[in-house]
Amino acid sequence: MYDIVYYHEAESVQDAVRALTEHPEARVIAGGTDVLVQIREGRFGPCELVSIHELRDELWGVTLDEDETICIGPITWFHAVNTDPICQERIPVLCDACDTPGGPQLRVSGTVGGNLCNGITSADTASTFFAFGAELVLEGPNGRRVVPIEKWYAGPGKTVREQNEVLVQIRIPKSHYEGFTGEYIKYGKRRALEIATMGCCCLVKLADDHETIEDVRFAYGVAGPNPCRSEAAENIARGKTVAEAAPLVGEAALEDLHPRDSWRASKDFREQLIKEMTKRALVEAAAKGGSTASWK
Amino acid sequence: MEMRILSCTVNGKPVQVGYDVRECLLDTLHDRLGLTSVKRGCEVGECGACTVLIDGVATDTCLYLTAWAEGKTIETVEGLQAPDGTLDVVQQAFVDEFAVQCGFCIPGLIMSAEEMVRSGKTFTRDEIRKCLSGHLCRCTGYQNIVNAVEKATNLVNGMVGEEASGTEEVA
Amino acid sequence: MALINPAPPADSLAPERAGAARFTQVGKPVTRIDAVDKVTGRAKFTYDLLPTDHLVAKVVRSTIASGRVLSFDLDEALAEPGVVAIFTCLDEGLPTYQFASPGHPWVVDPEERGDIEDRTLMDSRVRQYGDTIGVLVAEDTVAAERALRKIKVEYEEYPVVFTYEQSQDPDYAPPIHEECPNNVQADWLTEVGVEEAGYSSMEELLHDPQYHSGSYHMRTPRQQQAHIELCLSFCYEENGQIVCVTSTQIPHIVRRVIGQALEIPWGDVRVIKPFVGGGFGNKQDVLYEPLNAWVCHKLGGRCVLLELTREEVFEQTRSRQPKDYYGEACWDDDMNLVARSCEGFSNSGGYASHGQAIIANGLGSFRFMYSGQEKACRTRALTFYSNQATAGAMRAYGVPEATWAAECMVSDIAHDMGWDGADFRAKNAIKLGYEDVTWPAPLICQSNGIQECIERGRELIGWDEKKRRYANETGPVRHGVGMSLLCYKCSVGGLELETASARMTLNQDGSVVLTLGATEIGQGCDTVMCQMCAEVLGVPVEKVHIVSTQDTNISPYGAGAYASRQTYVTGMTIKQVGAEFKAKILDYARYLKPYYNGQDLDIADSWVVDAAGRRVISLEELSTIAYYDRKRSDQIEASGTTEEDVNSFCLGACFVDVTVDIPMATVTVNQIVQVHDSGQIINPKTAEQQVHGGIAQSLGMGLYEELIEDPATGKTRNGNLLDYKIPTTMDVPDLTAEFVETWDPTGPFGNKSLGEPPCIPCAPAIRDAVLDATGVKFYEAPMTQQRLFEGFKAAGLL
Amino acid sequence: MSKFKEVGRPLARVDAKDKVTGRAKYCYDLLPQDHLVAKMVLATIGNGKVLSIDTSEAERVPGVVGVFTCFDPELPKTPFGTAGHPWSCDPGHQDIQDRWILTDRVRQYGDVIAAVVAEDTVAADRAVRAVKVEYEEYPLELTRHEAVDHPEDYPPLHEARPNNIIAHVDNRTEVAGGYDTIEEILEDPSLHHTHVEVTTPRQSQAHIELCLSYAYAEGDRITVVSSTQLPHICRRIVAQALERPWGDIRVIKPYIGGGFGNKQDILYEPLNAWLCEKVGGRCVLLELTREEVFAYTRSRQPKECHLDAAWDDDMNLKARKLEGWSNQGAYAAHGHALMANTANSFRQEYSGVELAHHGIATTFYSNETTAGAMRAYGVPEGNWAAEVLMSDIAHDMGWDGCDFRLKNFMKLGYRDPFWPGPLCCYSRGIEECVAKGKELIGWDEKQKAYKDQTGPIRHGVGVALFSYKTSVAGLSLETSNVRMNLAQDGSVMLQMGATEIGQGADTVFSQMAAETIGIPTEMVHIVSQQDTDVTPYDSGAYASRQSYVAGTACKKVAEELRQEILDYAHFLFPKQQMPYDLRDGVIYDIAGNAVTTIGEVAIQAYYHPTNAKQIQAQDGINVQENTFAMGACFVDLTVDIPMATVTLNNIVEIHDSGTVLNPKTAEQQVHGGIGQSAGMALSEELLTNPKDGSIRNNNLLDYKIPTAMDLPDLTAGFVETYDPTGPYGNKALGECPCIPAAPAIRDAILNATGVKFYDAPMTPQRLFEGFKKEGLI
Repeated sequence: MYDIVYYHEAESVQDAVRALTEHPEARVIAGGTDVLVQIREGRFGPCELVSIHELRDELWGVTLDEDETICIGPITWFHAVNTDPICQERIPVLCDACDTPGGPQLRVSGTVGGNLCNGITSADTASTFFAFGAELVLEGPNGRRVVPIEKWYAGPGKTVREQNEVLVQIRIPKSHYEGFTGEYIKYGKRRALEIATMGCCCLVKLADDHETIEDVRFAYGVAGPNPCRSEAAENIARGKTVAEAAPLVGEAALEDLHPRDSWRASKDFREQLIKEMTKRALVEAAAKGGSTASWK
Repeated sequence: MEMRILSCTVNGKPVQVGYDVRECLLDTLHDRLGLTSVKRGCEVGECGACTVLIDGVATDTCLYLTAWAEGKTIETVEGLQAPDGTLDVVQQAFVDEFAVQCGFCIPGLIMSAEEMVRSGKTFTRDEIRKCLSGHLCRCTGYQNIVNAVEKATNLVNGMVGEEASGTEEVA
Repeated sequence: MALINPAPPADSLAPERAGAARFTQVGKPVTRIDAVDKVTGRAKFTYDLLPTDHLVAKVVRSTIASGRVLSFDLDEALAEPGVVAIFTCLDEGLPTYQFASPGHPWVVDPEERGDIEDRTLMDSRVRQYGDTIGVLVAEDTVAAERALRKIKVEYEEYPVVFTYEQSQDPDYAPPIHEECPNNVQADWLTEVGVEEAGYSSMEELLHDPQYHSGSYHMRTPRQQQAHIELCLSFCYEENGQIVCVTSTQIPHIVRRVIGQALEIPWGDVRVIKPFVGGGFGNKQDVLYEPLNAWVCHKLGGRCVLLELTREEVFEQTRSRQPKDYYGEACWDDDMNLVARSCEGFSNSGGYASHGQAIIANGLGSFRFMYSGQEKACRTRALTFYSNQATAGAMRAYGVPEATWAAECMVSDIAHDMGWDGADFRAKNAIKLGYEDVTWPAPLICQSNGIQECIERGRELIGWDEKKRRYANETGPVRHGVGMSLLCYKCSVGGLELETASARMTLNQDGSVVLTLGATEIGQGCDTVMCQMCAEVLGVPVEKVHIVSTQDTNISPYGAGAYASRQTYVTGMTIKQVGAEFKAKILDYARYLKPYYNGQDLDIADSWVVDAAGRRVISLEELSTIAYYDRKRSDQIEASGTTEEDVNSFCLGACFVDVTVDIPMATVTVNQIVQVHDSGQIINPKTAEQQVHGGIAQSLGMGLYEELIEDPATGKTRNGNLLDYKIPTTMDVPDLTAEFVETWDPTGPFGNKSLGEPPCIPCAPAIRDAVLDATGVKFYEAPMTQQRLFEGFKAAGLL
Repeated sequence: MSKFKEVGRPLARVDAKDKVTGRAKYCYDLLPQDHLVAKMVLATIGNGKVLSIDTSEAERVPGVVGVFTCFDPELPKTPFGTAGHPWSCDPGHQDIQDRWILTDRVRQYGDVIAAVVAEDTVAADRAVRAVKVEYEEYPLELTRHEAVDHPEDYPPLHEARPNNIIAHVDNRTEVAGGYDTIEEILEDPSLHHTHVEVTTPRQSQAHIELCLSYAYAEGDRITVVSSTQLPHICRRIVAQALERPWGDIRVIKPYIGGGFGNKQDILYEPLNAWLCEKVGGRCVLLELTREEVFAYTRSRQPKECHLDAAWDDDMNLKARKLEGWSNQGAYAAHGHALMANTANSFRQEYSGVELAHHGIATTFYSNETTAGAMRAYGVPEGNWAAEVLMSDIAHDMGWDGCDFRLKNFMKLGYRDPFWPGPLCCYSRGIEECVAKGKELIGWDEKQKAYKDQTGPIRHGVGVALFSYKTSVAGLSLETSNVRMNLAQDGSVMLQMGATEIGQGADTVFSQMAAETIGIPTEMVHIVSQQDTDVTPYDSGAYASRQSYVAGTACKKVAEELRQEILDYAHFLFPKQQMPYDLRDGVIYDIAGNAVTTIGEVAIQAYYHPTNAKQIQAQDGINVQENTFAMGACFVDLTVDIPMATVTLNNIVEIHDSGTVLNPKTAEQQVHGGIGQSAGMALSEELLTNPKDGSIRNNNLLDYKIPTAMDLPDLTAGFVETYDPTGPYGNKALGECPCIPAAPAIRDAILNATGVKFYDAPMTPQRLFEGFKKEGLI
């Protein structure tokens, strides 16, 4: 049993915001795969919960705005995003990222919104959302506000979301994805039930020759306290062909990224992974855009 | 913490059961409904031993608050046998393929396999391994478990590449 | 409680008796080993072990008493939400094996089989009201009850056979069982001593003008065991077996009968018997376990509970057979009974169950008990089928009824002749050395304390003083004292197979695990078995741990709890297996201490001692080494089966003091004293428990208890605890139980039986006291207010 | 083998149906609804002393029934040992008794200093957090050097062993070949030499069922229902810990969800029983969390071995030396027995031609968490050492790994020089195992195909052999008792003291009994659950002993029962000619005519009017001889050098376990063992935090056991020799499969990359470092 002293099953987002405001200690729970684990660890002591688990009408599913912005409901399961036709057609790399957390059962409990709200650097979808420059819509007592993902994180496990705010939508504008192909590589010590030792997402837009890089984004998880991009790598790659860029991007990325030693992996090992994964992610992403370059 | 009443369908029968709001579905199914096949192995969604079908989807019940089960349809291995006692195709395959050793992870694995069989899809061995990758087993090296699930899915949905033969057998 | 010194063959017993004094464990008022668990609620009964996830089964019952099921309409019932399945007697492929339900050891030779195999799981031929015509399984009891009510049945009805006369009229109704055209299960005539007495016939003797004579008609009721735990079982499949957990007195027999009824190998059945909330013979019958096991199997081994309601327990399990007795007797002027005759008619209802065995058993005691001076005796035992509810075994197995008959006669004679009832009974009571000539194997009175029982009871109740005081009372409220004797065999040894098995295992700490086929059903069996085991082994009783639950996969074979047989028969097994076990221990002691090779060793107070009583090695040290010795590691264990064909009689006398309010037709029992000769008493406190409980049951039979059926429909009228009156705390006075400890040479520890006898004599003693108080003779038990009123009215007292 | 009818049948497991229907009941499934829960208060320092415990706040938590501390006056004072070994009445041979139910001397992080009993887990957890503890801290002694050069000014972990050394054993074989000392050989310039240092990890058994038990009083006795491999030993140790007569304790073992040696130790059953006593016999559940199971039960001892070897040009090992250290942690548990097994197996496996051997083995206490038994009991570590050595030599000399290993492998008739009783190689199918394995993996083709690879992605094949003794016969007590009852239908109720822990024991015992009695296995009903009140004595499931030792007992009792049956048959039908025979449930006379059936005999015996008896047999045996199982593992894998990852493509493992009792259940054992060995090779390792001695990765996410995606298809094969000492020619199998895969993987990585790894597991971090060092990255 979980040490829960207050539990409210919200009937609407507004109802949730109200309950959160009335209970300043209360936490939002959606899929439960993070919050319940933390409660069990006794991290919050006796805990107050406001559940948005059942708010499917308001917070579930993927839709396309008239301006073709992709709108993802935050309580949508990883698995549901992975199998969603809109995502599969327009942002398949996010589907790949959503196919990596935990195991199949976790992917039908864990939600993409939770993956962002937990503020964890190793969150599998975070780096991909980061690469896409997702916009996060929060609703609070004073209405809604939109936070670009670059401004979302506030240190390890922290975000700018207020206690009584609920993430109600994840938006990816057309310009952020149109013409890009992508690759997400999760590096783990085994092939399932794993948290990333290193995660790297590359989005690339190729010129008509299918080799010249018009635009590129590299985003990483576990390369720092929060998910982040490497502009150095992006800058060095832009304008070059994939084959030219491939050997260079890894080293370049290290200019921006400063992984630390930990018992999970050493600094130099992480740097090796960044180098190798940056290169491979670029080549694989480009391959989906028609490039024939190889990383070998 | 106060008690509440859960109304849902368990193994085909409508159930109303009182529960403590602090409970997860694992507690309620095992301790209150006596469905002892729902096993506790980690409590944090890592081992898969507590997997049941919720509205047809294989889910870890240790990370699933009982409150969320309101109105849902839940299935455990206790509900798989036919009234005349015939084992379900997956259960039979697990017996025939010697997939069972200590047996503690088996009910959860069977429910995941059940979802696969009902999907009507066909599966390669690698796909099977991925579908089962949310279950840890320490006895079998997964070899015979993969064999059993392959046998059951092939039996019902046909081999990879074949036309699926439908899911009547398990419907 | 002085030891009695009976006449020869007693002398041969002298050394043994001396042995009695040396008992250290037997005879001690050891606290019941199950007491703590029972006061803390930890003791688990059948329902306490039921898995939460289970289905419930309900029996589909006929709503007529006799006829045939033509068709079922199940559509509505099956449509009821929560219904899992309905099976009926018209289904194809039902097991057809006809089985017998009573708890008797199996007899392999069909020729020798006494029990009538007249049942199947379900039958379209309805033989009693509520007969099993189907079984329904549902998710819960409400769904089951709803669906039950929606089952429609079409019958062909036959006239209800209620009385013996109806059963004998071929034009009245078709036979209840084809195999038994005249509806008579058995009709045995037993006559002894007529020729020896020099008469050509019993009639001649009974009507010899030199004697006084009389004739009598007595009736005894359909009494119900009314144990507080209902009849229930649940079944599930495990490891390829059908497991049946049931509240029964006879787990090994239940296993056999399930195997037979389902036509499967007996080894495929596993029966587990937890603590039992009373049985009193009702659970010496295999009731619904086979049906339960069968539906479980039909549902693929899912756990199915079959629990009867209280009403079903009253109406659809077992009860004492209602009986009619026609007695005749002649006696002389010197208080000698010369001859007696008794014809008994027993109504066993729709099925035989224990059938003839019960009335035959009772009439045996009729003969033994007053054989003291008697020249000749004749008994006729007849058991017939009717459409009444099926009767079966109840505590003391026919003897309370026959004793009622015998005592009514003795009581009348003493009263009419103006003799002292105690003197008269004492003079005619069974004598030491009495041998019953009708018994297949020797059935001899090996020890006899009846005279001492009578003396002691007389004294305790203040017989002589009260007789004087209550003489010539007049007025509406009068007092009386009365008495009755009892005589009961110690088992069925000599008549049927008497076998028991035991296993003893030595623990590392020198304590012993005792596993038996004998069952604890509340009578205290586990406690006295531990005492006997401790006695044989020379360890304190605390060092014996008994396994109370029987599990036929594990427990040694034993027929179970009935016939007051367990301390007598299983006791002997414990004695023999114990001796073998002890020998193995001493043998290991000699291995450890070779110095003692060839010397006598013994065990005393958990120590191995030499002939001089000097301590050699403690049992604890010995057993620890035995487990872990590198050269000769040995978990010391002994087990075995013994067989008994000897038998003996336990005896006793009951005295009561009553007040009768004639105008109000009520009897108040003021005091009851009951003194037993059960040989050596294994545990005086648990023995006392048995006597107390038995008295109350007999008191109930004497005054209140009787199941009543509607002659037209065969439906029971009072099948609940309100209308069926068992005594409450306010209906039972303070009870005095005492023992006269003889030494019986056939008993393992000089003991005889005790479980059932206490429920025999109280009812007739009350009858005797009412006669003493009012001069009115009652012949029909129970003496309800209605009957008392009618009796007093007929006698002109009202 | 054809000579058997029931033994060798690929019979479905007797427990399979119950386990797929969810009917099989495990410990928690039997728990009475009305129970209390216990939670342990664990020390949050790694070394020191509890000065005081303030429970006042904890006791005020609603729902708390009691808080009991290491200062409780009623706490039993007698120290007890926890190892699942048979008791020895000789104090000299008893396991070290160095534990208490609760302790104020903290020897490891998580030592149990108090316990809470409450109405539910939430209340219990709250109370545990509310307990305030004051410590005096001592410096941590985690590593060998810290522990062995123990600072004088602090008390040692255990007063009895001031230098923290649990045991130090130095074994030198006699020296052959004209040398005087092994040193001469190891320094002989005419030979090749090497010195390597290898380590093996603290591997966790990681059974899926947690460690749990519950206890309640029955009468004046305490019943403990526990998920244990050895109920009878559990009973003994609970009694010793509670200072009660052993008979006062009753232990019941239901189905268990894996043990792998962790449940060959008595864990918290004594605490559980004591707490039950403290609350007046009410039912108390003590279920560990997964984190507690990882950190505070048992694990493989981390071991370090320094190896020297000398060999000639003709593939002959001349001498080997092993100096090994085992970090046992805070309490002795199985103590030196494991390290001894490591050194012994290292010696035994390649004893074939070497002239001398020197083994030095040390087990020491430290403040690390207590280690204990894990499947194969020290041998995977010794095998890692032995095979790493063989692998390096073969690679450096350019020899075929199989040829080199076979030439030096233990010979038929080998007898271990140090084993008190006969421990001999009575049967030997290693050549056949290697031949079969080479063929199945495609050894020769792949050796060619994988030559001279370049580039980031490379492939390799590897091999490792192993040998494993059967049971502990000859060293310590091997006894087992069995009971059989004949039911009225002629079926047999079989009661083994030996336990089913998932390995399939119940199934093969049923087959053995059927084989010897002469009935089909379907007529044997085994009682799976052990209950020390009714179950014959047996020490339980460990040392791959049961099919060998309990199997011998089963055979003996089956013979006795068979004789009882035939005697009774002759009593019933005396006319026909003796001796009678029993086959397929039918009794035949000497002329081969059917006399009667076992069912007829059984029912007559039960109800015979003059000679009624329940035919049964119960007996025990002592086994004194011991033999070796052996086998070979072959691995094909792919290495991604820049990403420092290994992908297993194919694993083939061939065993000589003598007669295979049930080919299908045997196969199950091999599959599972390979999975565990692969885990030890690549990912499994409990990591101790040097700051406080706590375990860093105490959960199934951070402790990496293989998932279905991490293992390839596995091939198990058997070479059936007939061992003269096995009841049916069978030898050990249960533990063997988790021995050779790890070194075979190591050998394959060497084959693929030319890089030698000495530390298991070969995690990506270690692979990275290795490749970097060799300039591949």
